[in-house]
Amino acid sequence: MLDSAVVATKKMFFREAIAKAVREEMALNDRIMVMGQDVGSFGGSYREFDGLFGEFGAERVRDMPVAENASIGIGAGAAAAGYRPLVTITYMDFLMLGFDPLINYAAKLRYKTAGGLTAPLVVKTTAGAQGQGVAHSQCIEAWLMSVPGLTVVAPSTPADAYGLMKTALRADGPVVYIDHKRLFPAPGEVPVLESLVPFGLAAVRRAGTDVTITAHSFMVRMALEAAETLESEGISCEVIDLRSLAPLDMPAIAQSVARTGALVTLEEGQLTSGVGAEVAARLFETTGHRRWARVGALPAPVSSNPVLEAACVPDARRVAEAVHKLLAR
Amino acid sequence: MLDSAVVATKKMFFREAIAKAVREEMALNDRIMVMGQDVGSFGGSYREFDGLFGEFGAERVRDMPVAENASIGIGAGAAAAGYRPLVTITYMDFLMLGFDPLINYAAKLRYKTAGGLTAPLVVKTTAGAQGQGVAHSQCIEAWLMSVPGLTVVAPSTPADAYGLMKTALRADGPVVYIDHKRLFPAPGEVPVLESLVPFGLAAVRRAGTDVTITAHSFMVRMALEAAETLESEGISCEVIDLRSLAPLDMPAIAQSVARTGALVTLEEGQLTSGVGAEVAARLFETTGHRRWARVGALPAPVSSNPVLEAACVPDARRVAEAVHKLLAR
Amino acid sequence: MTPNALDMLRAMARIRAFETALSERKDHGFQLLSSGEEAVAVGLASALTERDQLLTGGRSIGPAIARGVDPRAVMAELLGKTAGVNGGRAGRGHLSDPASGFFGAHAVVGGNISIAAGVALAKQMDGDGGIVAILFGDGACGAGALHETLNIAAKWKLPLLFVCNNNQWSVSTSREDALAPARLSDLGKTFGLPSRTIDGLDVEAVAAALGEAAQSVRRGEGPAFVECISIRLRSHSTTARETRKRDELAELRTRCPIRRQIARLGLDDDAVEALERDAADFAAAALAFAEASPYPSAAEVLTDVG
Amino acid sequence: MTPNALDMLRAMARIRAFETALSERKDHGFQLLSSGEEAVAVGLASALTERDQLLTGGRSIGPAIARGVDPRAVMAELLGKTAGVNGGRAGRGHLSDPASGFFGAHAVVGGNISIAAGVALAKQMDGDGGIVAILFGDGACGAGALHETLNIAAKWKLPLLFVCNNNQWSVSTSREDALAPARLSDLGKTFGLPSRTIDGLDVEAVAAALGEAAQSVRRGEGPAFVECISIRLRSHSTTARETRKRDELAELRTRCPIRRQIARLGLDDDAVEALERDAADFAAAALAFAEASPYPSAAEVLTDVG
Ligand SMILES: Cc1ncc(C[n+]2csc(CCOP(=O)(O)OP(=O)(O)O)c2C)c(N)n1
Ligand SMILES: Cc1ncc(C[n+]2csc(CCOP(=O)(O)OP(=O)(O)O)c2C)c(N)n1
Ligand SMILES: [Mg+2]
Ligand SMILES: [Mg+2]
Repeated sequence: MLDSAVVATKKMFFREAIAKAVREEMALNDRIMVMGQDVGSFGGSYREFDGLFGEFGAERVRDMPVAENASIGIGAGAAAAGYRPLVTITYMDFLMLGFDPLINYAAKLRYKTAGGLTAPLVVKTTAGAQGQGVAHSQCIEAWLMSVPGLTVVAPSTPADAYGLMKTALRADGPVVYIDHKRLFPAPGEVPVLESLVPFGLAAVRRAGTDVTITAHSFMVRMALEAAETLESEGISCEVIDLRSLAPLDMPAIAQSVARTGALVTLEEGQLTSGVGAEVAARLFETTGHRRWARVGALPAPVSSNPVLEAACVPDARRVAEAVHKLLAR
Repeated sequence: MLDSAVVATKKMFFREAIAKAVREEMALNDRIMVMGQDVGSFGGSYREFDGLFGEFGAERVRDMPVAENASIGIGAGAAAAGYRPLVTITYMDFLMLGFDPLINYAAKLRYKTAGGLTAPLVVKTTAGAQGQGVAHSQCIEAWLMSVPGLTVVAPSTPADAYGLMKTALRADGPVVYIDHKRLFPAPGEVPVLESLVPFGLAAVRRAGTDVTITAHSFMVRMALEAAETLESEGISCEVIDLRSLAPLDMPAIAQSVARTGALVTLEEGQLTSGVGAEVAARLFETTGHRRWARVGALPAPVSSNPVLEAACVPDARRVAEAVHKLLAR
Repeated sequence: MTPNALDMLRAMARIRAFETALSERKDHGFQLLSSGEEAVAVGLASALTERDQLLTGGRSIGPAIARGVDPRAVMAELLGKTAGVNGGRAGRGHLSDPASGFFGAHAVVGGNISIAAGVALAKQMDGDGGIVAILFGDGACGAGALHETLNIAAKWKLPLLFVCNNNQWSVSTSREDALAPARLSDLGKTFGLPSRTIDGLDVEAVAAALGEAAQSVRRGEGPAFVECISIRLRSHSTTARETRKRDELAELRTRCPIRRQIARLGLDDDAVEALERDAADFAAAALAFAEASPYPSAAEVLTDVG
Repeated sequence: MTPNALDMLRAMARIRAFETALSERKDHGFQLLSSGEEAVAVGLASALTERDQLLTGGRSIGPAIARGVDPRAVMAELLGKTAGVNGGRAGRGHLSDPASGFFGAHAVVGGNISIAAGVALAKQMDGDGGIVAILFGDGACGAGALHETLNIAAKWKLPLLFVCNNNQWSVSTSREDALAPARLSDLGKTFGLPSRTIDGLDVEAVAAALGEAAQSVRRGEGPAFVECISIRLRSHSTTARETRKRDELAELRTRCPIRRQIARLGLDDDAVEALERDAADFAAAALAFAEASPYPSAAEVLTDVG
């Protein structure tokens, strides 16, 4: 696992880690191209493609009009025909506009052609709440997890942003790569030399003995914050960063819960038919039942209103509360 | 509950029950209109609107072009402005094309206007596999269940098709009404006099003592078939038809499982973050853990190939197997 | 001087002052302002009556105020306060006040176009003589929702006025780079709509052209399409990077629709000062009102969901 | 007589016979046939070279065969057999054979248009001189995906030939009821594409017009748009209710593109008989091949998922 290897690292921002991965892969493979709104000279909404336009030119780094459906469709078609497009969709809410080509075409292509065609497409999008309101804040990764043929990853650190993007750009089929508005300003250590994070491998971010907390993306930070607080109260939390949602690393979760005997699943999106429900269901299918609590958004849209937004999405306090309640059972 | 009331009934097909509900409601409320592909003189893909065009005219029964996004958007706008459009989307797979207006606008409207505007829109669509292939067979109702502000219903009998459609056409906010390709040829007894099936109420289709099977839509029939077989082997199944997926009738499920002590959740769609995962999660949150197994599609697209389709989606045999296994634990 | 030429100037100046006051606060996260586009909002508002409804994309502050939504309630909304026109929960990009003829903004680019057609369908069935105007940007012209809606609106002869505020940019992407049609109004023409492209910096021209188009819509002749070519004087949002050069921006400022109208009306310094004072007061009053209003309580989070 | 006029007639007759043979079997659920539309498929195929790729909507049997996909593998595919061109899992509306220049059908109306543009982008970047043709119906012209793709294809000058097979119906909805543009080729014109509307019942005219359009695309002049007006002689699908009157259908049959080409070429009875025999043999061979092939095994259900 990345975290345990000894590698030279450099501190960089999430966005820089993404750019580094894309830059390296584009240099290695001239069939990779970046397509999306304002990815060209602007460098992406969060500067996550900074410099690529200058380095690789307008052929391989393409600004697109506001046309999410065709953007993903064109990406899927180019992928099926031998290229490796990275299509960006600014916010995950707008990904819905491209669900048809992504889900009805790209995710089914290998199956319906009996392996004859594949669509090595990466769709990068940004999830989560940060004052952007009801139609720019949603986390719908649980829907994507359920689509056969789709890979779904959601890094929480610059190192994983880097390593998972590199793996995505070498993958065989469509990958949805989800970052988060609140992660872009976060710095972290990123391997200097080329290094990949494989799909389907979770990472233990903090070792603990009393309860296992699973999370992905920005919520990993909330879990770690909660773990910090709880430690001072004598509760030891193990925090698992799922990183890859499809496939899920069930062995890692099972090993942890086997030790702690209690599971809190944490996600920023809706609990209903969410990531946590699936993690728990799969775990209990193999291990039998364990104590479990889930934490996620309240069942309401996420307003841009600072009070209502904060009330809706989970924070460290709610995670800590859930842990308390669960361990008191 | 409908099933226990003594009401005069008449045998009719699923499609006739839908038409009856829409006809009655259109006669009562001149703000209801039907909009969708081939709903006019054609009477709907499954004749589920037969006769309405003749009775109510082209103003209130409108053929639309192949434009799922605008069809739902126009429905949502007209709903917000005081009408009650019933928009049909032929297959649920194409509903994705209208997710933006449905989920990003209609489902959020009441919230973002602090109750000032609502969108009393009904979107009727058809789920499920019947030889139509990878992009015409999906069951994505679990995604919809997770959207705050959306009501989701999926009847399995003509009587419920009738009663739930009537309730939907009187509801305050957006409702997704899901029927199923394989249910249209099914006849059933439907109340002659006006009668509504409220949202959020499940129905016990078969009483039993050993295991509770929850299902919705066409899968209720598979559950009942399995129950029949199992009875001959001395296993008594209680079959609960969820009918309403959002809201879910958790008390009914809890009561049943309290008696049987075992739960099989059955759905035609993907298991991952599915309906069953949610039913179980909510149940166990209040009752503590019970024996549980889930049955759903295998994690693959649904081919139109008869062998592969049958292998992918659940049938009575797989339900019975799951019950056997569960009770053997 | 047309009768309301001065009123329109005053309305533009008020929008400018309102947005400037707003932009100086930081507690709203960010905002999409409309400096350079005031003539479109004000000209469009002049073409609408009480019975009509206006819907817009996310860049909605100017249009809402021009339409007559209480500026105090708009400011409160944008700052997330309970006195906001939607209790502070819609916020930037989503405010609405149908009672004032502003059916609402919707921040999904292109997403409000079909909604507006639905409102127009309701108007048509109501038969009350009202029409609906939908204001969207050049960026939205790349979206399939426009095509689907144009087609249906044309077939159904909906009372819908398509107004494209072509400020020539979608964030950092120029209209030229994004869109192939020679004129964006050609998109309407294809579907048989009366379609024009006009100077969106000339408030009187906008008022005249949209007034005429609104009349044809009101007469039941079906939808019409007007492209107003305008400029965006500020960056995409108050937190977005500006991508244009200084001299380009300086040139743009010489074309400011407010300065242009002042010049046309030949206002003297006193009159300009009075105009600016009125605008500043307008903004200050809105800000004071908004500041006095509390935030909602967290307990509200689950109210009015479904 | 143009050099391949007789070949094109033979190709049309073969498609007709193939689909007729298929329609007489019931074990495929249902099929979307193309009687009346053979001239579009065959004329289009004549405009394409080995390096090109063709993509279509769900009504794809005729185009696939015209393009040169092995008819036996097509039949096997449609009957769900392992010898099918996709092992029997694509089936109706999804078959594909890129090696034969048929990149694939996709049964979501409008859904293959942007995919085709992606394939065209790949061709453009490959620079191998190949082009892509996308065949879609009048119904697909209501979909936003067409608009989004036209715009991007025009801006990027993609080597993409848009071919609208306007058979004047989308299931039971007529082109007139569904679509506002005077000609569907106007949709291409708006984006600056060379755009024409032609008689889609005249195989030689189709071949000529699409040949010319394909040439301009091949020369790197960007996409082109050709609307072919055709007829659908059968109901929407083999199980769909026919909504047109008997006499309307009788009139349509007099315009059959195959009969027309026979008349134009002045074939005598013997030649017609030979034509029909060839077509029947073609269909029978395909059917025999398909029948001999087994269904896949259920164990295959989880292979090639992702
Ligand atoms: C569907 C969708 N895609 C992308 C965005 C991100 N976005 C917000 S505003 C904007 C620019 C739109 O340009 P235009 O329509 O010209 O409006 P303007 O900002 O110029 O007023 C974009 C791309 C969005 N809100 N919705
Ligand atoms: C997005 C979508 N909506 C609806 C359908 C159902 N449908 C299948 S074929 C068809 C007719 C399309 O008409 P047209 O594009 O003219 O093709 P034709 O059937 O005439 O060949 C429709 C509506 C679909 N497959 N996809
Ligand atoms: Mg713009
Ligand atoms: Mg057609």
